[in-house]
Formats: sequence, structure tokens, C-alpha cells
Amino acid sequence: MLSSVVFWLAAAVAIVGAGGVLLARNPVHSALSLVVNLAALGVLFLLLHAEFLAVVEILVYAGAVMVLFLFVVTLLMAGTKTPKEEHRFRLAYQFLLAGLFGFILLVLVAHVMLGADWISSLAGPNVGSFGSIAAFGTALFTQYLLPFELTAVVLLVAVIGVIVLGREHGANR
Amino acid sequence: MQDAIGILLLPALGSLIAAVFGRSLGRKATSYVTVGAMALAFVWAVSVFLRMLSLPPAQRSFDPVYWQWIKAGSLSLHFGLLIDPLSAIFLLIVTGIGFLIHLYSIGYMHDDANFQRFFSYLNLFAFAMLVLVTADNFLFLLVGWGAVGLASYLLIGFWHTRPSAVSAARKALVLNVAGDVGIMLAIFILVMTLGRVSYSGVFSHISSLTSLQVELIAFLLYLGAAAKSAQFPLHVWLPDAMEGPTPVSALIHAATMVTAGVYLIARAYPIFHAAPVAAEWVAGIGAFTALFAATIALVQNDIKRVIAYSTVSQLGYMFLAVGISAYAAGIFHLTMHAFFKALLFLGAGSVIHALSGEQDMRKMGGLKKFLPITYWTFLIGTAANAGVPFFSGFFSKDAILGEALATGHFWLWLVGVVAAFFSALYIFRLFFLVFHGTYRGDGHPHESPPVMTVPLVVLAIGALLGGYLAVPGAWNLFDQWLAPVYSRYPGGLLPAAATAPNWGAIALTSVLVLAAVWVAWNLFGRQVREELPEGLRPIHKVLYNKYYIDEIGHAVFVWTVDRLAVLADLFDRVVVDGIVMGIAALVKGWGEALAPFQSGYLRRYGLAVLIGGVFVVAYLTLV
Amino acid sequence: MLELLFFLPIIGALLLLLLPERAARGGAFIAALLTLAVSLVLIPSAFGHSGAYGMLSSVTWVEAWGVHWALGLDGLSLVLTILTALVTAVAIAWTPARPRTYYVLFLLLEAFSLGTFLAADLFVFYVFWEAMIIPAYLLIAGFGGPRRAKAAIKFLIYSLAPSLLMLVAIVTLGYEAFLQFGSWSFSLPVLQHLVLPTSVQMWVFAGFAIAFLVKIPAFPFHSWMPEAYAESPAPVTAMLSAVLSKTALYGFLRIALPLMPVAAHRFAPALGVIALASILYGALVALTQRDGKLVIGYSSLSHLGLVLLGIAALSYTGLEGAVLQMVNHGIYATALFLLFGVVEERMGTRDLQAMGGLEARGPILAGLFLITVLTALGLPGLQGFAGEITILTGVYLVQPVWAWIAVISVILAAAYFIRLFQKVAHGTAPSTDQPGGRPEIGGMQIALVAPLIVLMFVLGLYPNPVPRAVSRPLKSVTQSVGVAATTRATATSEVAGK
Amino acid sequence: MVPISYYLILSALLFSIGTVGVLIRRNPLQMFMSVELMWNAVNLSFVAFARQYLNMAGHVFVFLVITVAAAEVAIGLAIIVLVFRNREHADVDELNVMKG
Repeated sequence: MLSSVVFWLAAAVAIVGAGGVLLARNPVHSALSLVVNLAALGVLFLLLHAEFLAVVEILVYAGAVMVLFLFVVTLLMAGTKTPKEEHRFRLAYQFLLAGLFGFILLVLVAHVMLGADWISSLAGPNVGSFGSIAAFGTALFTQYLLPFELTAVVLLVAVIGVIVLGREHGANR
Repeated sequence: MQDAIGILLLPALGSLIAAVFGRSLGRKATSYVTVGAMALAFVWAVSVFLRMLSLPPAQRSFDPVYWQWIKAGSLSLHFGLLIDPLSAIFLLIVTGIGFLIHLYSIGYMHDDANFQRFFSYLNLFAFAMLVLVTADNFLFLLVGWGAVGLASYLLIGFWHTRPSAVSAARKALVLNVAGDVGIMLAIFILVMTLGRVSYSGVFSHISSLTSLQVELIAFLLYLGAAAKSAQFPLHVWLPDAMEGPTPVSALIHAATMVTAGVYLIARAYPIFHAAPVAAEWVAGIGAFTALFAATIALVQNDIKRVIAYSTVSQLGYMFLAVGISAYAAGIFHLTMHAFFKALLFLGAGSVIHALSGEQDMRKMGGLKKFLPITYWTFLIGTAANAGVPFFSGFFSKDAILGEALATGHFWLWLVGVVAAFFSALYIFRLFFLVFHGTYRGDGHPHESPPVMTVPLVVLAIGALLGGYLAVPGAWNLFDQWLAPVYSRYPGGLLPAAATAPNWGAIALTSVLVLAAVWVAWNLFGRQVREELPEGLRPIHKVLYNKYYIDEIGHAVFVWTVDRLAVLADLFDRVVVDGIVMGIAALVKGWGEALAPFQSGYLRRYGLAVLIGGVFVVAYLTLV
Repeated sequence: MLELLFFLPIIGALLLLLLPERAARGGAFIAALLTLAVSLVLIPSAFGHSGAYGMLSSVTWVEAWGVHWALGLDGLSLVLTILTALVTAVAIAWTPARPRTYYVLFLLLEAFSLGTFLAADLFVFYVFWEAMIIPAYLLIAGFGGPRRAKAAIKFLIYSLAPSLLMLVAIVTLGYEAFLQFGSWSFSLPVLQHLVLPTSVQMWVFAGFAIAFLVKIPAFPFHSWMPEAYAESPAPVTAMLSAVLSKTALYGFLRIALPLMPVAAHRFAPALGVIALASILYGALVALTQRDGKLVIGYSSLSHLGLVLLGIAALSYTGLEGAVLQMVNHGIYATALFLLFGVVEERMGTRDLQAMGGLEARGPILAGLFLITVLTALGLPGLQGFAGEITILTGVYLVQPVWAWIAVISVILAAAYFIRLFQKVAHGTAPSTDQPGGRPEIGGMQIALVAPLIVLMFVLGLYPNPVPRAVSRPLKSVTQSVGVAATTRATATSEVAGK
Repeated sequence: MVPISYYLILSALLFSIGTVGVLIRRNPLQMFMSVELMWNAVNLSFVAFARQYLNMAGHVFVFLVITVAAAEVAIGLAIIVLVFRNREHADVDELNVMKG
């Protein structure tokens, strides 16, 4: 019963945070809304027995990634010109179409979810070691070792890419 | 006779040396090499001739084979030579008269900047002609045939800065190639029907062909022969060919090239024997050409042009002979003609040389006293060409006319006799205009150097005495010599009655010829008659313009091909390329029509992705 | 050894990247010469084995699709391999002072052409067929004349589009193999045993034929040719005309005829008409061109049409003549384009109306050009004649009317080639003539073109080695096509004069 | 217990909001944040399914997604910084050089 309450609360916070990202004029507000959203997701992860991921979500996203975002936002805010008014409606019906099709997408997915038969067949509360850090570590370093290693390569590429992008600009000067 | 290939290789080698090393060798050494090659080839040919002479007549035919040229499916061929009495005569003519012309050229071309190139071409010409007359099959005959065409092209266009020479060379080559195609087609038919192209193979299997096939082959061969030997209406290139240096004209008209057509028919006599229609055609066109060309020669003013038309006319006689199966007589006339025509051309060359390039007879006259050697030798050549009794042309021409009459070709004989009258008239007109009367030019004529006059003398002796090889009613060494060749297959020999002299006919032509000489003397010998009687002017105009054959040919063929070519080019640009470019434009148009969708707005692209994704999801979930 | 032949130019191209820029030409020339040497060394092995190929090396490449990396050498591929190696060696060293990329691309072009000739697996054939387009495209687009971009794009589209048809045809064959033998296969010797229904044969043959006809090119698929030939540098044009066109004709002999014999018979009249149209059309258009390079280009259209005619006749003699003429054309077309390139360079124009006077100013160049022109117009005794007459004989045996029509082109060839030569060599020198420049050909280029000139004479006087080399492969082709090796005339072993 | 479908519908809702965000925001930073929203919506689905089937694969996937997302953010922000420096504005609609 408690978990239900927590779920509904967290879900509500997540939706509010998402709405904030969507609607905020100021990028800083957006970023802060996103942090809220991510925190709520972390709670939901805990509810789903994903302790490790909940921690990672908070640490990496809400911590590292969002700090990066805020850093960039504040760095560039000074140079940002306000969007020109005449540009606002250049893309006719963009808002309308995006909202419409986003809604249709939601309806379609919801339709599938509600119509699926696994709604009733919930997994039992007795989950054993599922979701523990040990279980996660075992899965990651045995069965999924290769993908794990590959992520290292992805990160390396990203690091090199960022350095190159940063340097190139300096070299041009 | 395996060594006979040496006769061919000598000029080939000479030509190669002159072409590659001519510049470093210098003029003198080059002329030694090339003229020496011809001299040696002549000696070699004489040795072949003598060795042949020492054998009994039946064994005078050799066919040395050297290598397999190609074997591709049903086309299989070896390179081999055919050395028999007929080719031996040609070997002697080509190398002998060729040698004299080479020798003469040393003097004539003395000042030319491209001396070495000229001699390289001359040797190439001789080589090509030797290949032609010694090949033992139709394909290598064609090889020589084409090579002769090439060499003539090079030599006619030798003075390549003259537009007239260049266009004459091209005319000669294209017409010759048209003739080549005739022979090529004949070869195809032979390969298809008989599977062989060697003379012996073809001639011994002619009976297995239908008469239509044989006629077709014969006509195609005749097409080649007529193109090369300047038979009406394919003669148009020959008079233009005098654009080349005069020794070249001598070589083309006397020793090589134009005789090839006669040789081909004389060689392929079993085919023509089996194709009576084609043979009649050959004889008829021959007789017509003889008369036709003689009339044109009557009014031309260019000394070389007159002689050129005289050649066309004389070739008509030879074709008349081979057309009525008088092969030996035809070859006899060919040989005599080689002497006196070479003599006439070289003599004309001597005159032109003396007048520093002047070729218009209206600006000559009275040269007798300036050029005594040329005068006397030229006189012999003139008499021989005219058929004045007891000169060589008299014997050979009368042999042909006599056999025409004896084989029942009365009309051909009549045309021949009329042509003989005109022959004497035009050649003596030339002679009197050039050498008699008073000098009408403004140069300082001088006699040519010995290197030019010696060949004249040698040729004059040939033109004077050659005819006595076959004296009517007494002996005929020529027929005897060629008998082994023409008795091999049916149809080569005329019945004995036909070769017997017809004294009445001989007397008639002799009288006519002498009458022509008398007319010429009266009209042109004493003084030149500039103005023509009114009634003759249109005729003169037609004759002077060579019956407008050039213009007609130009209009019919050149114009048509040009128009076709322009049309094809237009088609290529407009239709073929147009369709392609149209398709390209269509694609481009589509692209341009669709380009606005590529708005460059990232968010629009994103929206498109979303819409597409929604449809996909909808399809997956709802359908 | 076969791999070596194919990989040598590729290794050379890679090594070239390490060499300094000015050594690139020399390095490329050495690589091309080594390739030529290997191709010559391979001569005996082409005839050693009793199987379909004298030499065959096959490695499984993509097992699931039954694709083998298979290279095979027999007389037919040998002849064209040597031709390719020779032409490349001459063309690559012809022009000095090109960037390294040029030589790298040139070597790649050679490697892929060799791959096409050596492929014993349709998949490999297709890979090289497509790969060939890339260096060719880059060579035109990168080193061509002022309108090279359009020419290159046209070439690219023309090459790619029909190749897709060919791909469909190839996959169809592989699938048929799967249906009949239980596993996919593209191996040519395996596909020989396919028994295809007529309708399938027709479609597959058409797929191949269109791709080949475009590449040759044949009328009316030739409209990429004028621009590509005109805009490319002379050595590249030589490669396009001498080598690339041969891959298509080779494809007919190696793939289209033996695998689809029934379709070959059905399509032969159509091919013959296309060939005749190419012959006459090319000759007529060549007569009018003002651009000398296009005269040569359209003459190629005409001459390759004759080769196609020899193939379309489906007679053994015709096929032998076709191969002989392929070799001949490869040699004289190379020499024509290269020599004309020198002329163009010296006179500063390609416009025949403006050219002239070469014979006086550069007699050696004029002489070499003349010999080449004479060879090309089929002068008896030189190389072009032997192929021409063999093809025409072969055609005459089966389709006399075709031969009658084709023969007209011989006269036209004399007319347009002589026109070309006279415009270049005779008359007076053009005003655009490079002032102070030597009008004569360089010593290095004489040395390069000399082997070609020698071959023109040698193969004219003794063409027999080529038909002999290809007799076995072609016999197997005619056997598949179902034409008796000899038609009507059985007296083939006639010794002339005996 | 909350049924899994609730999580999934929540995930879908967050995903849709993210999608709309990407499409209507003109500030690239905000677009990026919306993309992060979408990533995380998907992550939620993964974790929910992992819970449903008691399978750790879902967790591993989420882990990988977070890693890739981090890398993507790093690169993406670097690009945005470059664009800002060169063009001195923050409107993706102005970046339409590739217009057809």
C-alpha cells in the first residue's frame, strides 16, 4: 500500500518535472525541472528493486550530466540573443502537429499497455536477490562483459571527440 | 624457289632503313640503300627467271610456304608465295622498271627536302606490289592490294602542303579501299562456299559452285580490279594521282598499281572463265574505257594529265583482252605498256624538270633542240603508245584487237579500233605540242642529268624492241612462256585459230594510226591552232571537263555520305543525347519539386520522424 | 600466382602512398611493369590444366551465400590480362607530372580490370565490375578537361544503373543454383551445369546484356562516351576504350553466352542489329566530328560494334575474330588516343579545322600516328585487318547480310581515319601551336609507344598466336551455345596452295 | 503493488512529453534536455520489464543507456558551444544551411 502511494507521488513529481522541462522559458528552469524529474525516476527505480541504477541515475544524471548542462547554460546565457519575434511562426503548425502526434503516440502506447494481458499477472513480491548490486555486478561482468567493455570504447571516443571539437576551435583562432 | 621471298624482303628492308635511319644516313647513303635494294631485287628476279627458264615448262611453278598466318575456325591460312611464269613476268617488271624509276628519282627529287622519305615510300610501293603479285592466295593478294593503296596514298600526297595533292591522295585511297572491299567480299564468299582462299584450292573446286556464285565472285573481284586499274567509272582517282611527283606517276602507271587489276583477272582466269557474264562485262567496260579515256585525253592541256588518260585508255585495252580470255595478249600489252608508259612519264618528268615545274603544254613547244635525248626517247614512247607499226605498242595492241575479232567480238573490236585512232591522235598532239613548233614559255630549258636520261634510254630500247617477243605470223614467245599457267585449268587458252594473225585488220589499224599521226601533224605539228571551230566548242567543253564524271560522282556519293554523316551527328546530339538528357532533366525536375521539403529546419525533420513513427506504431498496434 | 597478379597493382598503389610525390610516376610504372611481367610468366600455366581453367584458385568467401573468392586463368582471360597489363604500363607512364593520386587510381583501375578478367565467380566479377567504376570516375572527375564534372557524373550514372540489372541477374542465377543444387553458388564452372527455363534465361541474359552494352558502349547506349572520352586525360581515355570496354565484351563471352545459350540464340538477331547500328552509326558520326578525340571515340564505337557483331553471329570463327579484334583494338586504340593526346598538347587544340602541319613539324610523331591510323582502318598486313577479316568471315558464314552491311564500314573507316590524319598532319600549323615548344614527340614516349607499334606489325603478319590461345575456351563456349565449331566448310585444315 | 502497465504508461507519457519538447523548443539546450527525458522514459520501461520478468538484462541495458547518454551529452554540448561561439545565437531554426 505504501508502495502505491510512493508510486503515485513519484509519478506525479516526474510528470511535473517533465512538464517543467517542456514549458520553461528559461533554460535554467528547464534544467532544474529535469533534475526534479530524474530524482523522481530514481525513486521509481528503487520501487522496482533497482537500487544500483537508482543511485547511478541520481549520481550520473542529476549530478554529473545536469551540472554539465547548467554549466553550459550559464556559460552561454550571456551570448544568447532572445529569439526574434518574426521567427516564431516560421514553422507553421509546428506546435499543433507536434502536440497532436505526441498525443496520438501516447494514446497508441497506452492502448497497447492497457490491452496487454500481463497487467493481471504481476510478479510476486518475493524477488530474492533480484536487483541487488551483487546480482547486477554478476550480470555485468559475466554475461554482458563485452558490451560493458564496449561502453568504455564509446566513452573514449566521446572524450577524444570533445577534445578535438574544443581544440579545433582554438586552432582556428 | 624458297629464296624468292628475298625479292620481297629487299625493298621492305630498304624502306624500313630509309624510314628509320634515313635522316642519319643522309641523302646519298639512303639512295644507295634503296636503289641498291631494287637493283639487287631485280638481279634476284632475273636469277629466278633464268632458273625457271632452265626447267621444262610443266615444272615452272613453285609454291613455297613460310608460316601459318592464322587458323581461326573455318579461316585457315598459310603465308606462301606463288612463283610461276605469270608472277615471274611481274617480278621482272616491278623490280626492273621499278629500279629504273628509282634511279631516275635520284635526279628528279634531288632538291626535295624529304628525299629520304620519298625513297622509303618508293621501296614500300615496290614491296607492296611484289607481295600482290607473288601471293599464293586471295587473302595475301588483298594484303598486297591494300599496301599498294597505302603506298600510292603516301606518294600521291607526298607534297602534303598542296591541298590538291592531299585531296587527290584521299580520293585515291578511298576508291581503292572500296575496291578492297569488293575483294574482301569475294573472299568471304569463297570461305563460305569452298572453305578455301588459296588460288590452287579455289581454282580446282570452281565446278562445285553454282554459276550465280561464280558470277558474284567474279563481279566482286572485278570491282577490286576496276578500282585499282581505273576502269570506268572508278577511274577518277588516276588522273588526279599525277599530283604526286612525276616518278611516282611513272611507278603507278607503269610498273605497279594499275597493272594489279589486270594481274588479278589474268590470275583468276578460271573464275572468269566460269563466269561468262562477268567476263563479257569486263571486256565491254574495258573497250568503253579505252575509247572514253582516249577522247578525254584529246583535249587536256596538262602534259601529265594527257598521259594519265592515256593510261586509263590503255588499261581499257588490257581489260578488253582479259575479258575475252586473251590473257597472254593482255599481259603482253601490259608489259609493253609498262615500258612505254614509264618512258613517257619519265620523259614528261624530264620536260617538267627542264622547265622548272611547268606542266601546261600551251607554254611548251620547240623543245626538240633543248632536250635532244628526251626528244628521241620520247618519240619512241609516243610511237609505241600510238601503235605505229613496228613499235612495241603496235604488236601488243594488234594482238588484242585481232583476238577480239577472231573470238567474235566485232563491236568490241570496232570500239578498240576507233580508240586506237584517237590514241595515236592525242599522243602525237602531245608530242608535237611539246617538242615541235616554237617555244612558248619564258624559262631556260636544259637537258636533264645522266641519272635521269639513262633510264630513258634503257626504257626506249625496251619500247622499241619489246614487241618483237611476239611477231604475228612468226613467233610468240609470250604465249609460249605463259602457256604452262594457262593450260593448268580450263579456259586459259584461246583456240589456235583465234591467235592467228588477221592481216586485214592489222592493215586497217595501221592505216588509221598513220592517218591520225598525219592529222596531228597538220593540226599541231606545224603551228598551234588556238581557236576551235564553233560547232566543236560544246564537245570540247564536255571532253575538257572529263564528261563531268567527277562532279557526278561527287554529287552522288560524297554528297550523300556527307549528308548522312551530318544527319547521324545530328541524331546523336538531338535524339540519343536528347533522350538521355531528357531523362536527366526529368529526374532533376522531380528533385527540384521535392527540394522544398528539405527545409533545413531541424525541428521539421524531427516532426516528420515523429509522424512517420506514429504511423509505424499505429500499423503495428492496430492492424 | 593469380592472387599476386591481382594484388600487385594494389600493393603498388599502397606503396605509392609512402613514396615522395615526384617518385610516384616511376613507382607506378614499376608496379605496372611487374604486373606485366607476372602476366607474361603466367602464359604457360594458362594452358597447363585439362579443366575449364588452366589455373584456378578458390577460397570460400561468404559461406552462407556460396560466394567464393575464385580467380581463374585460361587462354581467354590470359590474352586480355596481358593486354590490360601492357596498356596500363604504357598509359601510366605516358604523362609526367601528375599528382600521386592519379597514379594510385590508375593502378587500382588496373587491378579491378584484371579482377574482372580473372573472376571465376560471378559475385567476384560483380564486385570488380562495380569497383572499376570508382577509380575511373575519380580519374575523369579529378583530372579531366573543363567539363569533366558533367562527363564524370554521366559516366557514373550510366555505369551504375545497368549494373543493378546485372546484380539482379546474378542473384537470380545464384538462386537457381540453390533451387537445383541445394546451395547457393555463383561459381562459373558450377553454374555451367544449370538447366535454366527459357523465360529465366531471357530475363537474365537481358540483364547482363544491357549492362555490357552500356559499357562497350554500343548504339544507342553510347551517349556517355563522347563526353567521357573527350574530357578525360588521354591515358585515361585509352584505358576506358582499350580495357574497360573489353570487360563488357569479355562478359558476353564468359558469362552471357555460355550460361544462357537459348537466350543467346533468341537475342542474337537483336544484338546483331545493335552491332550493325553501332558500326554504321559510329562510322558516320566519326566522319563529321571536329574534335579529333571524338573521331577516335566514334571509331571505337564502330569497331567495337564489329566485335559485338562477331559475338552475335555465334559462330566459332566469329568469336575467334572477336577476341583477336579485342586485342587489336586494345593496342591500336591505346596508341591512337595517346598519340593524339601528344598532338593535342603540342598544338593546343583538338579542333581538326584548326590543326595541321604536323608532318612538316614533327615527322616522327606524324609517322607513328600514321602507322597507328592505318592499323586502325584495317590496312591489310597490319594488325587491325586480321581481326576484321576473321570476324567478317565468321559473320558471313552465318549471316551473310550482316557481313555485307558491316563491310560498308571498312570504306567509311578509310574515309574518316584518313580525314583525321590529313587534318592533323597536312596543311599548315595552327596559330595555337605552342610557341617555342617542340612539336615532336619525346624520346620516352617513343620508347613507350614502340612496343605497341611493333605489336601492330607482328600481330598483322602473324596473328595466329591469339586465336590459338583462345581456341579452347571459345570451343567450350560454342559447345555450350550449341553451334558446331565449324559451319558448312569442313575443309578447315587447308594448307594454302597445297 | 502497482501493476507494471502503470509504469509503462508513465514511461510513455514522459516519452511523449520529451518528444514534443524536442519538436517545439528552439533552444538547442532545451531540446537536449527533452532528449534526456526520452532516454529516461525508456530507461523506466527497461527497469519495469526487468522487474516483471526478474531479469537483470534490463538493468544492464539501462546502465549502457546511461553511459551512452553521458557520452552523447558531452559531445552534443561541445557542438552546441561551438555553434554558439560561431553564430552567437541559440536558435536551431537559424541553422538551416542544409536547406534543399
